[in-house]
Amino acid sequence: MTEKTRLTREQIAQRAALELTDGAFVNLGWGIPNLIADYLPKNITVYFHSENGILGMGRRAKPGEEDYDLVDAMKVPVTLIPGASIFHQADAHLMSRGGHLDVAVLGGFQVSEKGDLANWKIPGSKGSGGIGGAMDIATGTKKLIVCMEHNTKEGTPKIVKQCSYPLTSLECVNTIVTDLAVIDVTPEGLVLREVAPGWTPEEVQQRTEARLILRGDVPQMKLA
Amino acid sequence: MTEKTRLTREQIAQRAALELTDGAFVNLGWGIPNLIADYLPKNITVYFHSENGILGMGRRAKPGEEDYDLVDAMKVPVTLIPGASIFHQADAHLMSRGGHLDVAVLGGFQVSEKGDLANWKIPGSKGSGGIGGAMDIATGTKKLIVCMEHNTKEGTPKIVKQCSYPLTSLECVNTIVTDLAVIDVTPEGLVLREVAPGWTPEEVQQRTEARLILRGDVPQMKLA
Amino acid sequence: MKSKIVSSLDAAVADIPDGARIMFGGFGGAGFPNNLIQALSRKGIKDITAISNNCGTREGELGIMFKNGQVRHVVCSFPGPHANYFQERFAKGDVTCELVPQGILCERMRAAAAGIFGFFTAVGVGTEVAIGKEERVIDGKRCILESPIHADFALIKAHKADELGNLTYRLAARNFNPIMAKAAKFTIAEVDEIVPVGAIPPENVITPAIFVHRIVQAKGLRFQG
Amino acid sequence: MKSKIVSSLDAAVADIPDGARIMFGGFGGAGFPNNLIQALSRKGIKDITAISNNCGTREGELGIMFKNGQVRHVVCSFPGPHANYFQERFAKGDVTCELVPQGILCERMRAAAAGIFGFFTAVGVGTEVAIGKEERVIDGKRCILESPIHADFALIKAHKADELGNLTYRLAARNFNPIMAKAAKFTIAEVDEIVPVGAIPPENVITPAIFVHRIVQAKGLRFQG
Repeated sequence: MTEKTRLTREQIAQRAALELTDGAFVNLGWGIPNLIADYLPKNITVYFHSENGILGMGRRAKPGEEDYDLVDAMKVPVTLIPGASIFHQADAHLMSRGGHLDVAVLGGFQVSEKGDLANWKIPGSKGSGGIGGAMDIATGTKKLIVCMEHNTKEGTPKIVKQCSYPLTSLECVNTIVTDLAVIDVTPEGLVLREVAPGWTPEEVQQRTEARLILRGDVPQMKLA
Repeated sequence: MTEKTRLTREQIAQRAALELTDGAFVNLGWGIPNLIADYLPKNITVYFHSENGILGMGRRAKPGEEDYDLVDAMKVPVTLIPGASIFHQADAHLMSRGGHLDVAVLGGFQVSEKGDLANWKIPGSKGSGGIGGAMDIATGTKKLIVCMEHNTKEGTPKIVKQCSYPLTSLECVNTIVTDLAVIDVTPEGLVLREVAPGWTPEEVQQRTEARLILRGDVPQMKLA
Repeated sequence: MKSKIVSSLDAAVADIPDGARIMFGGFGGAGFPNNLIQALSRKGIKDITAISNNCGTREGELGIMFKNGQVRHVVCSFPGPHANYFQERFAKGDVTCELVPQGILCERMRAAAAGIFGFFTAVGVGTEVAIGKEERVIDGKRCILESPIHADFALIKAHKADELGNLTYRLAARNFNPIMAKAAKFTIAEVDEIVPVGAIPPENVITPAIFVHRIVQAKGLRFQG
Repeated sequence: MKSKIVSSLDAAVADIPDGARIMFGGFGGAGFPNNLIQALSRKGIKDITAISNNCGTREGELGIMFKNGQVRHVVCSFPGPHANYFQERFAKGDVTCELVPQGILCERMRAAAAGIFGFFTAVGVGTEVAIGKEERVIDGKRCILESPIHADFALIKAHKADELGNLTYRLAARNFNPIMAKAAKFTIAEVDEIVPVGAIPPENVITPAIFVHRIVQAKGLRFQG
């Protein structure tokens, strides 16, 4: 059976960008979230936080412009926007853990129906693994958005009743943006807010282990 | 009975100043300790810490030179020496509580034979009382010197078996400098290191509730 | 983006409700948000909990709030030798007071700022401060458990602000202000000067804009002790 | 006063003994004390515990220490995609590793610096990080008890130092360095430039001299990831 077209990683980022509001302080994680900065709505200003001690990160440095003392958490040379500030890593995580960041967007391996997130380790993987800043950021940020593919390459649902992967943080996710849907985590459960163009809520539910709540008509995902 | 002459407050400060070593980071409390800066040995440099966020406090400001944004913990306008630094109050107390200060010199109401200090509240006194920075400084500093009169105005010993005044910190005092003696707190008990000119160890013991240990001849207090 | 700058002191404190928990910066006459305190008192606020190192210098600093009976509870380290209005209210039982060692006061506020739900310290062990607190020996040292101090608002004094809310402080007027800015849910800064965005070098920002929610420019007001 | 400046990298690390617990600054290729690490490895140190955000970039940064088998235990948050020498040693069992969430790694070091004997946090609750740790509910939130991380030495990278040991950092090369300087018993800073005492304005000092015990000037050495 040929599947319908899903959104690209860039389109997931594009949709997630619309969740950001003017003046927000935002941390973007590895993977799809890191693409979001390119798709910000034109009429808003967002202040990007990097856990190595930057608030007000700008675009990536152009060739020849790189300063390797000014890198983001992925080691990429970046720039600063006017009004940026620099601080040490403990203050950077005081911001994340202490509830000062408005939004964080992280990648995910699994999200549970309660909003538990697993995003740092694949069971059975070799080596030491690595946690990084995700646990602090996921636990403390006011609004946590997870961007990921809706299913693994093998078709297994990543939105599950209970995470089987090693956990990052409990009951932390507010919104999930995938290549099939936008889903909100609510006290009642997972609410299907939007579906990808060409997909029905039923088709999305079939590819989701956790039960999705429908509240009236479910519109198509906005992309700009 | 007329008592022999005791040291003045200035002389207590003068003697305590000799306990400071070159390059030391030092906090001086209210009262006699605050006089010490005037009696520093000429050949050493000491970096004075103030709990409101100054390292490298210099002399008091001269008339006309006062900047009321640059005050010590007693609200007195001061100056900075070259190499001074400014930080917030939490870092100032990270220095005290975290064991970074080499020496603190505080005033005292009572010191026990175990080195417990009581210096913030007189029992039965009216009003709320006030703790200030003394508990953090007394608990964390590497070497704590207490400067005080050996006896109250009524003649009651202030160096006691057990403090009856509200405590500041337990087992924190290393050395006591009074108008009669220099005394070290050791695991064995209080060791009488020096006596004021004209006083005998026996006379000092008579004015001390805790037992003083004598180790050989007890020399006179050095004053310069 | 919505500007954080408001044009009057009265507007800056207009939405602080009766009963609020409020942190006030300042130490030793320096770094007090005196103009904001005056405005807060003027608006007739009632029943606040004040978290502050001290309790005013006669009518100055927090003194006016005690004179006018606007404070119900104080968390402080050292009321101060000239806090006569506080002491009068305290003697009458109008105001209750929790005395906290100064560094622990900073640290408990920082804990609130940093998402720390409690910490063990040796400071205060065996003293009045330890009464009612959990005690345990850690690493051979007697420790007590201290809790975070949260607040609804912080009123602070800074030197320069840019329009985003990045702040610098003058000399020892820094004191409690950066910690309170981080610890409170909503921080209002009284500043000497507002500078263009970008005028404060990023490495010299002391309080990043994320911690500052409202800014008002005011001419310095200082009370001598 | 005795100068804190030493003239060679080898002299700067000469007295660090085998088995020492050592913090290493740096994050994302910036702010690593690479020259000090090279000197430490060159002297043939053994059996150290390394506290560092990551575990090297091939031979660069901490990589050389793992290549040469000089590390026995690591406390880190993210070994990193190019920490191949660490992973080889880890697979063989030559190196043990405690993974700590990055912010908690900072906070546990800060606790050591600040005389905090333990703290409760919600970070890590219900995850592998919580295994073996005391858990309790505070203020309605599940928390675990974290302990301070102490060290004998910190090797850090700063930009400018004066002769007393006051430090500044360049941009995001600041990262872990100021926290480690505070947390370790003895801090050795590799710096780009040594300036006269008084050349760093007091308000712009990031690490006050009290936290710095030895300084060595070294030409930047950077390893690309």
